[in-house]
Amino acid sequence: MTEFLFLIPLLPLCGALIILFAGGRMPRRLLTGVAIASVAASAAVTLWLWPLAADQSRATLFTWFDAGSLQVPMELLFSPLAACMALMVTGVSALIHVYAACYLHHDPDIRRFFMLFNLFVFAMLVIVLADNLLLLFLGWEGVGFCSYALIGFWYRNPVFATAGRKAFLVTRAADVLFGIALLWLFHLTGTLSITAINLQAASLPPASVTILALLLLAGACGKSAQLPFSSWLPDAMAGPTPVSALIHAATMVTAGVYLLCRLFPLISLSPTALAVIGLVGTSTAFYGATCALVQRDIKKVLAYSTISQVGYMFLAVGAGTITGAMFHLLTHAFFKALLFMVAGAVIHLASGEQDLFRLGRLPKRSPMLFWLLLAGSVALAGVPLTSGFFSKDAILAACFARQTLWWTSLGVAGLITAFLTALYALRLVYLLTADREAASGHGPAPRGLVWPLLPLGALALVGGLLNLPEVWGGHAGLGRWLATPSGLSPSHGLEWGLAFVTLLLVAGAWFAIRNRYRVPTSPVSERPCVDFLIAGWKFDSLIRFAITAPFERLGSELERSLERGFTTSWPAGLGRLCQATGQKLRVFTSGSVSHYLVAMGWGIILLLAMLLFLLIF
Amino acid sequence: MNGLTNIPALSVLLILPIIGALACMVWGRRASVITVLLETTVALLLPFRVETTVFPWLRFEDWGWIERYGARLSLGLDGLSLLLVWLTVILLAVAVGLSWPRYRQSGFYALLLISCSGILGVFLAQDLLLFYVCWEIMLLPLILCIALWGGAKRVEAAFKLLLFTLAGSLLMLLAFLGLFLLHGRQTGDYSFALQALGTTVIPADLAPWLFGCLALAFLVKVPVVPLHGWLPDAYQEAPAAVTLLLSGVLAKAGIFGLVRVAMPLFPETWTSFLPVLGGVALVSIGYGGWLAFVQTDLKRLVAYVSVAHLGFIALGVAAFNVIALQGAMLQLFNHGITTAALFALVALVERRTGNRQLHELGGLWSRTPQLGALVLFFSLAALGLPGLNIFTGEILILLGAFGAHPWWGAAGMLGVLLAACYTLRMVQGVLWGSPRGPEFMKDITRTEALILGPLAGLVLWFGLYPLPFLKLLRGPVEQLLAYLVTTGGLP
Amino acid sequence: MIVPLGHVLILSGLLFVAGLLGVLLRRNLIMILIGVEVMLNAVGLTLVGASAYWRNPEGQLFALLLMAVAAAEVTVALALVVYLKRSRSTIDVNRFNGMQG
Amino acid sequence: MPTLLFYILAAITLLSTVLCLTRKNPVHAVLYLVHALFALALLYFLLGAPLLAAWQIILYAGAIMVLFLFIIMLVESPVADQSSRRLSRWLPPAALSGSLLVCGGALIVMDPAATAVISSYWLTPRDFGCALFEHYGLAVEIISLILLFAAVGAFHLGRRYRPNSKEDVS
Repeated sequence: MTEFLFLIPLLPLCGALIILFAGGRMPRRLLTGVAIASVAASAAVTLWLWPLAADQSRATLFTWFDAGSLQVPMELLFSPLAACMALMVTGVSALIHVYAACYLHHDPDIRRFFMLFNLFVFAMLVIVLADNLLLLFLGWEGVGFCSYALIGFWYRNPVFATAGRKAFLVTRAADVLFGIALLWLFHLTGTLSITAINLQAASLPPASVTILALLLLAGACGKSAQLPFSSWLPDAMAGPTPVSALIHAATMVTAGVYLLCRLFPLISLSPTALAVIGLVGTSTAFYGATCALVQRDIKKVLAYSTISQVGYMFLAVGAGTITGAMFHLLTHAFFKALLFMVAGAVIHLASGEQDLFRLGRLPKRSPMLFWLLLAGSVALAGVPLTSGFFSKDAILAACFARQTLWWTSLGVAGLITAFLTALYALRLVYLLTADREAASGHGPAPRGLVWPLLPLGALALVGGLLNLPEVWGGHAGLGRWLATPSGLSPSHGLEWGLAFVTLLLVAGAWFAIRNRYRVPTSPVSERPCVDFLIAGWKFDSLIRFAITAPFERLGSELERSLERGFTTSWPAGLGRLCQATGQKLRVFTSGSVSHYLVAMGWGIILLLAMLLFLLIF
Repeated sequence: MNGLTNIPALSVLLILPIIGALACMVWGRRASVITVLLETTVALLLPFRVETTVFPWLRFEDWGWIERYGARLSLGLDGLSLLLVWLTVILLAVAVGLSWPRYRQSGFYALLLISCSGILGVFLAQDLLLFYVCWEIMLLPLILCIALWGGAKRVEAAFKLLLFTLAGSLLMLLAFLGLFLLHGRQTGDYSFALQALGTTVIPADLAPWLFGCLALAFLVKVPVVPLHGWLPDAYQEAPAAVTLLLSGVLAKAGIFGLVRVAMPLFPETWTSFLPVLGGVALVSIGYGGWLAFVQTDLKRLVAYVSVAHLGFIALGVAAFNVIALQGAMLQLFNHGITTAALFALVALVERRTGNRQLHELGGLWSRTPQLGALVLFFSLAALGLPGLNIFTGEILILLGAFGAHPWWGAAGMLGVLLAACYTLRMVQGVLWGSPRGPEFMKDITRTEALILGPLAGLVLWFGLYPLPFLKLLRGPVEQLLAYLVTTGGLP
Repeated sequence: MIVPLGHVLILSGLLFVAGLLGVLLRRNLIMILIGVEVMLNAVGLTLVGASAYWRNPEGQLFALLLMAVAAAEVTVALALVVYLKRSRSTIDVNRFNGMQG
Repeated sequence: MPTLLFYILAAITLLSTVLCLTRKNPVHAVLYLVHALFALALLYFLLGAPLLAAWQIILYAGAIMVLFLFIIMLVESPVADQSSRRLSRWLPPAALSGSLLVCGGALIVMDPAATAVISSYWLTPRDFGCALFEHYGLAVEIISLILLFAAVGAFHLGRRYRPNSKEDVS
């Protein structure tokens, strides 16, 4: 039965291929039907094969590479971790596919969209299920390409295309480091199988492990938009909203976290690396939250929020709680996908207006959407008893449970970030409900844009049940199922205290936001501090100034001076030198007979003199 | 059937294009199509009935030639040369198909065919004199093609190419003659056979010079970076078919020569040469990639892309272990297919828009989506997307290079990032943005689909299931390594 | 027993130099040709003298061959003079510079 | 006696040569040259080459010089050969000839053979003919071919000049 595992990724691939080759002759409904059905079937197969996950099933299709000591089989590993992730990916994808079918109803290029969308699901599932790092890399780059092509889906606008290119290049830069880690791992262990590497990890030299873990962290940071590589995600919002929901909120950006979870046995051997991971996660979470606070574009708020929330997941990995990371990954997938799709619907209603200060009156225009927005926002804000509350608290509790200065301070920073999160989540709600002259739009939200959100709304609210801590009377189901490290278990007192603090923070945030945004306001006047935050701490300008601009300028200079000026032109220069020498030598061919005769005479004398010389000596 | 299998297929393979060229002159260019079809058939049938008595070869043919100097027409086919023969034949078909609507003179096709015969000779020759003769036959017709049918600055470009390659091949002849005389003096057996000359004891003060001559000749042809002065102009000015053959096959002849001629003849010098080759390869990757990034002419851009990719192949050769070598040898084929497709696409884009300047192109996708999809597909292959063919070779090369020298592997990885930079810049310049150029453009025609479709198929095949070809290469690669070990070149 | 060989050689040397000076200094093509004839004759004298010194007929034989070559040379050269006179209407060598590079 | 004769003839040869080369009028020059050639013919005789002497007179002084005269008449432009008096024009040839003389003289003086006194080596026409045709048959053939080519060339060059023809190598 294990061979059926291949159905999970291959079904979406088949969907993509059918759309690619036959999509041109299909009616639109059939085309979208194929796209949705292939992903839904994949989700169904995942559920059907669920029992296989308990005993770490594997399946091998064929050998991809076989060169020297390198063996790369096309091998899938269906572990509990992978099963959870696969179910989330296929499930959320299926819902977003339904949403997208409605959202892009009028787009002429729907065939390309669904081809790429299905292809993306395939590549994502390859990441999730691959047991070999090279196969994982196939999916890794595959999602990168799909993300690139979908961000630039409306390619006629060069800005969108550039955003796609930026996303690809930034993640690729991080992939270089990931790739080096991959080469190194093969060099050290002689294999690229994740299982085998994890088994051998303990025997590797500790210094190498630290560097390897940092390289892997860099790769994960690229895909997950963590700090040095975070600047592509806000730009990626240029893509259609379903793309943002699926790729840039629920699935692809969490691939980095997933990678670290898969390789946790290796990474956990290096405390230094774990500390760095925690630091990166916390600082990114704080960075994203501060930026999200002031954004005016509704999608950018969500983009920075995603950066921030994925930062929490990194913090969880650093704190050693894979369960916590996965828990937050899942709940985040639910509420962030939900929020993005609500935002898409809102934008749709306002005929494409994305400025928060020109939107409003949501409860009157579409009450259903308002309730969904509220569900997503409270989960994001971590209001107690919602899914976000439980997952975030689990992470913070794991930090505090470590009881060292480093982790405690990271935990405190996480708490501050949680306060900021509540601030911007509630700000979003208030701004969208504000009673102001909003951009006009057409009719009520189509049903196709609303009903796929209902399951997600429900999950956002009660998703916490997946891994309800024992303090709250749960059984930590997710943790048991995954059987992964959950870090040090916190004391009950710590958990209660944390819940209390969170409650206080959320309440405080609510008061603050209510005071500020209860009456419709205009955007804050242009202040340098706000500008700085809106521009994402001006990282883009910094990178342009320090890296890309010098790269381009030096390249042009190289082309102009070295390449055109020397490397490709010296043969011509040689020719010119010969010509010039010839010009100089022309003088000697005067054409006058007497000159030649004189020259001849001197020649004779020279010969005679030589003869004389030889005779004398 | 038995009579049929006894046909000396390799000799037929070499003679056929020459007969075809003559037929072109008599019956016009149609003869070239028939020749290409016949040639393809013979090439595809090559691996069948593969038992030979001569050890490492799948096939071996030997005819007398100039007995007085011990030169023979000996041809040997093994896994590596089989792959390259296939590549040559495929690209010849692509070149002819691509030129068909553009060039009507039968002379053009005749020259292409003659050059093809030379190329095949280079890949098959087991006799150095034959190798040298084929080397010249391979080049001169293409130079003529550039000079006669090239772009605006064609004569200058052709001259430059002529000077560079002539200098290279004369150095090569010098090295061959030196070896011939040395070997003759030592053993009294004056012979040009590659196998015999490999046993020559070369004085330590002479070996670096002879090897240097040979290596220079091959590296100019590849070319690696300090020696690439001829490349941008030649590629830019040449007709698409010629560019395609130059970058797709002739460049491979350089690498092939390094591995199959220079290495066996000078095993001891070879090992001390490898670090140099590695350095040069890394410079090629970086420099080629960087310059590709700033090019404005589409064809020139692809030319520099080719330099960068060839740098990867050279890196694989420099690492010289099983994985890297298998990757490099496979990459010879992969790069040939991809770069040929890219040059062909550049030609198709230019025929439609009448333009090759990146800043004057754009929005091609909205006018000709199928052509756009092909451009995107092959660009992704060039970018090294896993699952497509270039990645297959690149990752093997990098894994091997990291095993040899970790820094090489790490630096090579940076080249992969560069590849993304220049490829995406090209894709954006050509495909995205608002449409420009003529209002009406024809999308891919049936002939063009017939040319590019199989290439796309090969890209996928080599990306996803390269196993049969890796197995094909394993024998030759292991033999190369074993040779180097037994001759004392490698510890 | 007539003269030392050296004197014969000195005589021919003087004749040769005189001819050479004529060739170098005159501008009239015919005068230059005359100078060449003088030089040729100087060489002839050397050959005959050497023949006497070595008691060997070959010197004289070569003097004969020299005469024949001189005849051929004069034939062509004079034809050229006529040709040049017709085409350029001058035989002043300084006016001929068609070979100037 | 023959010794004295040698010096007298040598003096005559030198004198008439110098006179020949310094004449402005080519006709005069040719006549002086004929004079010199006669003297040279006598010198040949003195050194034991009667046949050569005869040919010198018949061929050189006779045929060739007549050819010169014809051509001079034909060209009929006794160029006023204004040999310039400037030193710069005279200096290089003078230096040339001077060095030539010095070199040649030195060679002659240093050669011990130069002091050896020679007597005439009498070669009868019969001996001459035997020597020539026994060993130098090929050379005679080659020389005759050269003469033939010269004749053909002269004939070609001497054709009537047509201003519009392409033969005008200007």
